Amino acid sequence: MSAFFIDPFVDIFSYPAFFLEVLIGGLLAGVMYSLVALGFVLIFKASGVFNFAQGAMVLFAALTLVGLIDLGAPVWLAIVATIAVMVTLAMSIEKVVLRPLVNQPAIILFMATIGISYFLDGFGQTIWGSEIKTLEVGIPKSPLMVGEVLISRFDLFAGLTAGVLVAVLAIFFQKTRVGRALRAVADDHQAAMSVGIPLRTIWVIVWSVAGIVALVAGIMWGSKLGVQFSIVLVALKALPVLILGGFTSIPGAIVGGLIIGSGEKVAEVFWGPALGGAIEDWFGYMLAMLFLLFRPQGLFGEKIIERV
Amino acid sequence: MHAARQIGGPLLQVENISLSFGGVRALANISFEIREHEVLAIIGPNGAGKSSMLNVINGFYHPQEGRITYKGKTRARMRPHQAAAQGIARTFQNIALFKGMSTLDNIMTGRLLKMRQPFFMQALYLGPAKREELEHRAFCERIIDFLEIQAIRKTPVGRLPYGLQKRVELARALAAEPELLLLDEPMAGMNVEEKEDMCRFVLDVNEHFGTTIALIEHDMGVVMDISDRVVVLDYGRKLADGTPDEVRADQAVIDAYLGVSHEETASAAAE
Amino acid sequence: MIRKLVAAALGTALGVSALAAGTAQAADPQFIPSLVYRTGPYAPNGIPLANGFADYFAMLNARDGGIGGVPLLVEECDTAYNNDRGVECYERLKNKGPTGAAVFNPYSTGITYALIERATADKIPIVSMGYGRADASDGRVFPYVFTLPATYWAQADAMVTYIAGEEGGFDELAGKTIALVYHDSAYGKEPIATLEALAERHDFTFETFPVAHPGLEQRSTWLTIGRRLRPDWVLMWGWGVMNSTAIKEAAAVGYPMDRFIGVWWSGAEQDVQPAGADAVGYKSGTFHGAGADFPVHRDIFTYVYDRGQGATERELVGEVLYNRAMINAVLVSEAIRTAQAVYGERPLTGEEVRWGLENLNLTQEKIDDLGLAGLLSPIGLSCADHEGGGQLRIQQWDGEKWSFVSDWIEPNRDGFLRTMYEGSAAQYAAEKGIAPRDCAN
Amino acid sequence: MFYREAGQFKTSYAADQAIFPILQDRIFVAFLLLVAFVVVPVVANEYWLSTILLPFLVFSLAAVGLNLLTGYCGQLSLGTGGFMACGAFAAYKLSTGFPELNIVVVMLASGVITALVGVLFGLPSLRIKGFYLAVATLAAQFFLLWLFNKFAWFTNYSPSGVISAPPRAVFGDFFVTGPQATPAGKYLFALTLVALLALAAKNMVRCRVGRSWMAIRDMDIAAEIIGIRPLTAKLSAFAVSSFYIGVAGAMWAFVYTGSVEALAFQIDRSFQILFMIIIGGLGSILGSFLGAAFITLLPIFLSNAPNIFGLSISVDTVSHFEFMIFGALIVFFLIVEPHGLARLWQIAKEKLRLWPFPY
Repeated sequence: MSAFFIDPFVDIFSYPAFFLEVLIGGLLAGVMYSLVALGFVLIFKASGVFNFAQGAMVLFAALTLVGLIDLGAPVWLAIVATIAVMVTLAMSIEKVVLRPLVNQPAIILFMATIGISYFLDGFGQTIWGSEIKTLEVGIPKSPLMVGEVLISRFDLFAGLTAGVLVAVLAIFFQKTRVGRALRAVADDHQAAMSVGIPLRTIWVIVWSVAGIVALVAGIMWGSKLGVQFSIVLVALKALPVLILGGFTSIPGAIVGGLIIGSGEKVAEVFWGPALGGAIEDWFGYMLAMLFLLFRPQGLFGEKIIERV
Repeated sequence: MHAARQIGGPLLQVENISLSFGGVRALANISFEIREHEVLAIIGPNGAGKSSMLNVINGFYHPQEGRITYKGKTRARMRPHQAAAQGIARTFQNIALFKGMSTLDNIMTGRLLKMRQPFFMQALYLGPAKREELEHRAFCERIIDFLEIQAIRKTPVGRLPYGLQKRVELARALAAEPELLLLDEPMAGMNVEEKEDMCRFVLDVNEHFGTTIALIEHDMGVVMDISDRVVVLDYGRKLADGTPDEVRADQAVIDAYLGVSHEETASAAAE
Repeated sequence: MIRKLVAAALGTALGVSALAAGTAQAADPQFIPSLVYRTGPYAPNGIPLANGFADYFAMLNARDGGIGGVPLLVEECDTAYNNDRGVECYERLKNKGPTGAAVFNPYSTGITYALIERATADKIPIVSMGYGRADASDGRVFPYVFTLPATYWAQADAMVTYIAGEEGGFDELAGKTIALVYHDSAYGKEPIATLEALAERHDFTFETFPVAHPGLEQRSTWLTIGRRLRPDWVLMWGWGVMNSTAIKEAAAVGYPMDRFIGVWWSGAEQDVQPAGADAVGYKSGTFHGAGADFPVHRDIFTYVYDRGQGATERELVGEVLYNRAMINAVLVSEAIRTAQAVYGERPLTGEEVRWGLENLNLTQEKIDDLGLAGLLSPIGLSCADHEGGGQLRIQQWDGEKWSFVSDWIEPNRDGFLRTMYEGSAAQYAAEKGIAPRDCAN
Repeated sequence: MFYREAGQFKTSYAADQAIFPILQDRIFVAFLLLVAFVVVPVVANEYWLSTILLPFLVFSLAAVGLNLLTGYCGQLSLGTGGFMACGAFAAYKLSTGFPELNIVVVMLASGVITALVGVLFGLPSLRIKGFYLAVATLAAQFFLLWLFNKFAWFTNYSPSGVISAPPRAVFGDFFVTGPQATPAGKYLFALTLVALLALAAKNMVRCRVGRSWMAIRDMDIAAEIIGIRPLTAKLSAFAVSSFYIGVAGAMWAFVYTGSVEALAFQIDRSFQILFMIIIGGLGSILGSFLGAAFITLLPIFLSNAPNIFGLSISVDTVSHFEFMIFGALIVFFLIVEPHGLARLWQIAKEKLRLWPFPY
């Protein structure tokens, strides 16, 4: 009992610098989850589709990028070409999958995105192969010491990227015409259509934006892990972030990431030993679930009002 | 007119009910009673709080103030399924049928509370469970005959036209053999023939089964024809309460219906 | 529509596929199934394994016309490292060829577990080379399972022996701390019992750090190890993406690479290359050498690659995992050769191949003849001993290639590991109601 | 021509309430059962029995279980793998702890244990709905696997964390687990269990309990107002569903593979079973079987296809194509018939009713 209720706190107070390291490491790791969760949020917000293929899109973007770089393209050109590929992908998905399934129940669209996810996994690997590939885009990796506290430069960079990404998305949503249209769609499909915004265009745009977000996530995770099949599994780390933050909230994805990331790292390091370790896999989900019991719509999700 | 039945004492009393949603007052200090075996109409303009009133009676909304006495017992805060268990059934303004199920299954679902066989017997579908199913099937068939919906017995309700859906909803409520039946705009959106049919059903139910009925209706002709008493709500307050003739003569009611007071400002939140 | 889709897909596949190694369809070949995973999360490791296995048999067919004049028919089946697909592959391939499958090499601890009962019932041997159940080394309880040349328990023991050597003797281990970072699965848990026993014997502190599958996130583990516990040595039982992630995270917290030793499944090019410069100095256990400079590779180049029939690119021949599967192929073919000496030069049944495995005796002389000098230590199996007494070495990554940093280490089998094998196997036999064979005669 | 119900009049509600009210259907089902119980064990070879039919049966049972929860009660769950693991480990603990216990009792008891666990993880469904609930059920998935992997007690302290089924017989020496069991014996055991449980499921969904689930699925507020307690309805759906999935997990470990570790029940398994019920048809017992058949057979067909057509394609290309075709087919089916194979079957029957005279 004391191993669970007392020792971890004793530990935290006896090694404050270490606790800080774990906390910061967790927060930054959480940002990496947020990068993936953002893609989910964008699509859910604009089309109500729970896009399970986001993980596959991250892998596909990373594979395409690294494949093009290996073919000899300069990094900037490869990135531009990959963005073009992701936009094409968005257009094909809209045409082949979403359009025929319009007005179907949410679960059918959800299953369709799982289908997309299988297809992309196979397609990406058919073209680019299954070998592990190294992605090097010049992100610093050496650790940084702030006093006694060790911080990973790579993670700082990732956090910065996520911050910039969110800022860009915020500007895109608040200031541009297309962005405002997207917000309108999110609020009310009928209303959006009645002011003359073609829903299909909106879907293509939002899936393209999600594709570009996937590319950013793919660059970060690819640099961290090497580009390989396992990258699709990071989607599973993003899901608790998604429900904690609320399916429809961009700030929710970031705050959710920070909470899940720091929560699971602190839990693993200080409470893991009492439970036998490797608890971070489910800890995020449990945390998110308990949280939902008190707030069923997530941290920033829209409140659900029931009426007859 | 209703010679066969005997209007009795109060079945349900509503006293000083107030209900608000986040500062918006939907019902203010409302009191009235529903007497045994009568047909009571609740009328009022849009946003008057009629549906909220029904929601309070069957436990879906919990009023901040006031109390409800049902069959002589003052009711504490309760859940809708408890209200159903005590014999209150209802239909809805926007049809709330189970769209994935057939007409028959919808009606059988209404009869759920009367079914007692334990879960295991149902899984085995043996002896008592099978007998129970068939007994209740027979009962539901009587309702089907009564409401003249034999032909759509096995049709998924999602495919039925609006008028028939309303009828199936009534059938589902009747299947529970309720003592108090709440009907929320049973004739809304119907043409004249359909309305006539529905009126006939409502009166027949009242007469044959002695069911107490409280209904919300906009069509004044219908209301005045079929109800024993009328309660008029406006903007969350009670304006009047009495027989159709008394209500018709009430000045406040006339004002409200002519729209001279505050009808435009009535909040839609309560509906 | 389905048919059209499939047909279209097959048409495309036909167009792009140039890889398929069309093995000679001569009369009465020896059928050798090859369970591979060229796809799925572990494909980066599975691909070189599959290639090494395929190339050696292709070389035997091309150079010698098979074994003892019997051509070898190899068929791959992709398991994607997935247990039920592994079982499906097994069932599909076990009756192929004139005499059925000679031997199965599942390349997955999970699939090995799933096949043990089936293969025993079907009388087909399983060679789980450097994976699977360590206690299957007891041939009396597991007549059809082989663990040559060494088990995880032997690996763990050899690692501790190596550490003792570095520290200046077993006495110096007292008071030291050794941490184990492991894949939280059947595979990763294998060495724990051995290391616990050794910790007690040599009085060092032993700490375990499970990493949840698939091992993408190890920040908390490595912060604890690198910043807090600071153990003297870290051992790792990792697999796939977990390995390179661990190396990077270890570097990120400043843990010295030369005190970080992985199991042989954490010591391939695929594990260190993604970590880049971080991995320089990282060590791993192994039971064979790396590189393509051995005589056997010369034959593979001459008879397979020069004829354009190689399974991969020339430069990738000689990678750690390539060599490992190639050695697996050597062991299988030598077992077949051994059995042919008794049963005649014809396709053999699984049961006959099992006899060949139990009587396999690779002396140093024979190893030299096979062109494997320096690549492998001598092995000799018996009815009771299915491990064969293989020796182990430690290798180190210098940023370019793996090279040995220790001599061959003899795991402490007699009186230690062997007792543990027998104890564990006896428990299995009791649970399963198996009467162990009598190996006395 | 042959599939006519004309002239078949129902004279009692009992006849009308039957599972197969039409004579031809009854004949067809009787024929199917005859083939499944008598012809298949004699004719099918070991490969078919142990790598196609056994997993098909196990998957069907799990799919029926998930369909009760998701298809009938509308609660989307991604925790199927975790519940299967729960059944598998419960069966292992029961059969090794009480060796004299009959294997049938072990199977059912492990289902009951899983049902209890299912109720526990179903509790959030009272507050959480839709995709939020789906993601929350992943908590069950990850937590349960971690639990079985972590605590050696569940595996009887086996050093590796792998459990393997002890040999057990239904009666006499009719072994259905362990090395003595023949594929045909295992198949018959699984078939009997699955057929009976499927019948029970069918009975449940046409009785009170099934109607209360469907009412919750179609409109939970209305259901509550007509007297259905959401607590009872949702939790009973979680319990029954988990019971089925638990028995399926126990059969997976004991009858199909013979030995498993917790990792065999990863999240992929949950998705696989979800696919089955969506492809097969949500809210259909028959659909669960059709979906299971489709998802089990498709990959096997795809990976055997090159051999069947005499093509020689490298295995990785085949596997990648398998992924692509599998994904494409799922999308294709969802577009063509979002209500799944069961609906296609129904439409085919309606066509057949008129054949050869078109409208």
